[in-house]
Amino acid sequence: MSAYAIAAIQAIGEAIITNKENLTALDAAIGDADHGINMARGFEAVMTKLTGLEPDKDISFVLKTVGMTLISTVGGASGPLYGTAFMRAAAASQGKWSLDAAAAAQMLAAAITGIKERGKAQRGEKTMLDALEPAYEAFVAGMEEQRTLVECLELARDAALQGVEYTKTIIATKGRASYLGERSRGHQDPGATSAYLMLAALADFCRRQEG
Amino acid sequence: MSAYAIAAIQAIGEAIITNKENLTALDAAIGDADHGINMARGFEAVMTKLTGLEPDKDISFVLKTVGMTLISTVGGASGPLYGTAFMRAAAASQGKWSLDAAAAAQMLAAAITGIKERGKAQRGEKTMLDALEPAYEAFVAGMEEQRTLVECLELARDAALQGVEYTKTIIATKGRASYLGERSRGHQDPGATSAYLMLAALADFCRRQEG
Amino acid sequence: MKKVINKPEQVVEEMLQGVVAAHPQYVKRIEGFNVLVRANGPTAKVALVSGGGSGHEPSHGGFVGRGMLDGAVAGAVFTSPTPDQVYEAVKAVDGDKGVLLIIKNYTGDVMNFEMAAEMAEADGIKVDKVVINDDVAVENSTWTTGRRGIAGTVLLHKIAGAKAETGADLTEVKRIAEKVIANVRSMGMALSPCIVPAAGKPSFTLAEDEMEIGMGIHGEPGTHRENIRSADEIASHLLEKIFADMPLQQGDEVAVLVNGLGATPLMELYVVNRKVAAVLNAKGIKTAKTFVGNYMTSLEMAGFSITLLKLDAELKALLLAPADTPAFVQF
Amino acid sequence: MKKVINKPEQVVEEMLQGVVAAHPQYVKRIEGFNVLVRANGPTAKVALVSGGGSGHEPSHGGFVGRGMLDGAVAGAVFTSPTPDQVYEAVKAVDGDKGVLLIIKNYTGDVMNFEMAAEMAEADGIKVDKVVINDDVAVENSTWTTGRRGIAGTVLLHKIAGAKAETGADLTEVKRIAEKVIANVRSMGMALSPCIVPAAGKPSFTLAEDEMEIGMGIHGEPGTHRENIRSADEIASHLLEKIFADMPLQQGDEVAVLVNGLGATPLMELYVVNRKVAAVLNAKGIKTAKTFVGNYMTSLEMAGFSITLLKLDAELKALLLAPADTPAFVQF
Ligand SMILES: Nc1ncnc2c1ncn2[C@@H]1O[C@H](COP(=O)(O)OP(=O)(O)O)[C@@H](O)[C@H]1O
Ligand SMILES: Nc1ncnc2c1ncn2[C@@H]1O[C@H](COP(=O)(O)OP(=O)(O)O)[C@@H](O)[C@H]1O
Ligand SMILES: [Mg+2]
Ligand SMILES: [Mg+2]
Ligand SMILES: [Mg+2]
Ligand SMILES: [Mg+2]
Repeated sequence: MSAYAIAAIQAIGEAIITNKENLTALDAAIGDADHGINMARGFEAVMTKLTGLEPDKDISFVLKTVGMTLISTVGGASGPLYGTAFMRAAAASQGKWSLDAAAAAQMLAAAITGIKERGKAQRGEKTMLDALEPAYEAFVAGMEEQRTLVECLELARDAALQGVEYTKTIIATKGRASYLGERSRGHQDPGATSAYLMLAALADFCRRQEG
Repeated sequence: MSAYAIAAIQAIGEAIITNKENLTALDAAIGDADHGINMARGFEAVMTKLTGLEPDKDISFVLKTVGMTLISTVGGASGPLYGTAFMRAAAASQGKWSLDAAAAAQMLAAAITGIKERGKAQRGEKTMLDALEPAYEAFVAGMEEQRTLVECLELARDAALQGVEYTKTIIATKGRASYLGERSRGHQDPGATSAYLMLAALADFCRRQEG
Repeated sequence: MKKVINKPEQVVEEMLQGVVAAHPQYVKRIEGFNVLVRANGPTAKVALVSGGGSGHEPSHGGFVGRGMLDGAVAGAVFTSPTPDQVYEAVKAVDGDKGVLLIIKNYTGDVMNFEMAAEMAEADGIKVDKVVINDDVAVENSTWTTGRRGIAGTVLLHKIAGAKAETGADLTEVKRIAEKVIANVRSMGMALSPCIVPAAGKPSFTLAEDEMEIGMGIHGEPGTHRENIRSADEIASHLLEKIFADMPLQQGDEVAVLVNGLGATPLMELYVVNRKVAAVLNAKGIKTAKTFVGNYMTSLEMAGFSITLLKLDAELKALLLAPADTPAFVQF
Repeated sequence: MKKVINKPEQVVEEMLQGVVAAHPQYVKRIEGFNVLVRANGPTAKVALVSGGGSGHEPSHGGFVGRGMLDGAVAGAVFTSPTPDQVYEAVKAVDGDKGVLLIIKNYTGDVMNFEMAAEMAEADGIKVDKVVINDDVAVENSTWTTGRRGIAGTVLLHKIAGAKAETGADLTEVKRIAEKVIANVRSMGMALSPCIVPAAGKPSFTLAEDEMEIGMGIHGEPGTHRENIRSADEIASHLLEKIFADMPLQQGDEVAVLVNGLGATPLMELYVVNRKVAAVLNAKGIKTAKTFVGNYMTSLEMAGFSITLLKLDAELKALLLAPADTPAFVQF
């Protein structure tokens, strides 16, 4: 049933909304000061949408709802990117009512592919991909070591955080921060940060569910 | 010859130009922050005009030049008013090459009448008239006591200063400050101040010439 | 002082050069004077001359053209132009049917324009004048100087200009202008001051949470200060002041001008207009035409004014007539 | 935050209501969407849809009307609109001859508009797109995102709009649009930041003596900061950057747009235009038409941009063709 998935998304949404000003401040430094506002607007809409959702839906349905809502409420660059990511994760989880590490890895891979197709960016261009790709690799590495889903998520989260740190050292060649050239160096990418926050919220949520 | 008159006007001009910011600040409080700028622009033009003047002109000619120059360079309310004042003083001094107290009194009276006709204001409305009318009365009173021209001018100057002080106590009912109503009280009138400055410069100039 | 200028003393001169360079099809300059006249003038009709201090752009030079003004005189920033300048304008635009001076009601403007009129009349030119005083912030009864002329002047230019274009004589054009003046009311507010280039600093300051109600367009203080309120509350307050002075009945028809003072984004002016439209609708007052934008500015002051012009059939037709000027084009 | 608004979250909604209330003869709103379309649309011609984040007013809603756009989509302030909004606009304006999307080159705008195009194409609507990237501040070769689209977009709307009005087909309108894009260059500067209502504070600060060169229209930092220089020096510098990217020869003909970012007085824009005209004259470059004013703003940012569009006979005729929209009227 979808209650678990909905609760997970709610945890993610809360993390984003809590960090609204923080994300906006990061975007002010190298972008146009709206990333937190955009993402918070999107997740507020998501929370409202999920509240009304029938509990008899699979994970895929929940994620598709999230993706469509983000696409139609976030706008900017992050809206289509995160929206596409959730839509692809939805497609990769059709008929699933619970998740194991393998399924989660597939979904994450699908999401990342979606972002790359939509945004035509690569790792190393100072975007959300610099958090997400290392996170995926860490997740898979954990899986190969037979770790639990929660452990894999925590490894992914830690790798994402390192990715966020890494974005401070490089210059942007995609997105609005690319206009800054050299001046973008030294600043942390807002989209990488929101990606990390989502993974961290998800890992925390799953850990709490376990404990 | 006109050298004396020209020098007197130059003394007046210097006083105005020196007080440009001061007069503008007074106008900022209850008007539109341009009185010093207007008057300084006018007297800079006057100084340039007078430099080129033939020395074989009477006082009237000098004053007419001043009046016309002020009219065509000052603008605002003070331009037509002071311009008219000098034009009327010029008319009252035709053929004069030097001044005595009686002639000066006539010129001052003519100037004040000109201001009143042009601006349709009365004493007590928080304008230059609140400096000029008391000055004229003090001048005439001095004359009746057989004072010298310089002494009369000094009496006039002191009365003008009192008049300036008086403008702080009343509300404006003419000019731009009248829009302020009650809020104009407590502020010193810029036009009354420039009128005082001119009289003071003239008195000082004449005193210096004597000494 | 953050301004894109060269020298403060040169700003009016250079602005005029920039206007002529931008709009040669509309305006030309009278050599040696701060006067813009129609590129194809004078025309064989009553000519309209307005002007005032600079810093209110596009007023008034931006309204020189077919269906509006024939000449505009630019004084120093916020300082009324001198009589000799106005006189040149009158001479240049006179097409033998006479010249109407449109004067905003400020002591300086009235005196300087009147002196110019005297000079032109001495040359045998037929000159008449109207003085517009649409600002209800300043109460007419109390202050003998009377109200100021502010943004309503633009609607006056439009309607008197359209009338002149019909070939009406000076008396008729003046009658229409007086009718506009009798039926137009404005009131404004400011959020922040502006800086006169030659002064180099703002003529007043407002705290971060303050606004000035009844602000003039020259940085003259308004009627009072208060804490910033919502756009709807401010708009309602300004409208109430206007209604108090010019009662409007259900079924009356008006033109609306929501005028930006310079630094207020169009976005905010439209938010204001939403409320203006709602209030007028609720009262059953019809709106024939709405203008939203920077028409009578005060350099980079933040703030706006609302103008209502009560229309009859005659005024409405003239308001809706075509105009073609740098800053006001209407089919 | 000194703004004449009600609630930050409501500002786009209320602005749109204010626009429709002001200009019912020009635009109507698609119920439930932040989309303005022509009051009398759809028309039997290729339809043009543009849009982007709000805060650039009068762009783009102010350019909906005869001879320019058919629809404009308003995103949140400085945030590109979502695909569903653009999709609604496309559906509403399509008159069976297809729809051209005019997209400013920002990652978000491009992605959202492309997603909308996919949705509309799935409905069988003929959709094509052009992406304008006129800002020479951002060097195309170095940054893979490419240049931004800024004020040149307005000239694109004008010319593509005029072409569509001739009854040309989608391929032809797109060809003209691409020609404009190939020949238009802009560069801007800022003196002061602006405040996004929802953020409540400026996204950057500039010292009292600083300016930002190559500023974007969303408060994105520019290429560098330096001390404020004179209007002439700034104008020359921006022009040099444009010439470096688009060499112009003696005898070439251009259109000029001196665009205010919001809080810069028209007076200053004209002072800038004086220098622009002088530089072009000195180079023997002809100016077919000059526009000076606030066309593509950045809320209450102080600053301006200069746009040059190199014309041939075809572009010139379309540029000079009539247009009738809330913010751009031309006989
Ligand atoms: N092409 C891209 N691919 C992946 N992520 C991107 C791309 N462009 C931008 N981003 C991400 O989007 C973030 C900015 O999102 P946001 O501020 O919401 O949108 P906008 O830049 O339109 O204002 C950046 O920090 C970056 O991580
Ligand atoms: N009607 C009037 N009669 C006499 N003096 C006046 C009148 N109106 C204004 N003034 C004087 O003019 C001064 C303001 O001059 P100025 O600032 O140069 O003109 P403006 O008010 O047009 O900006 C006032 O301080 C006042 O003394
Ligand atoms: Mg952003
Ligand atoms: Mg003054
Ligand atoms: Mg003045
Ligand atoms: Mg954005």
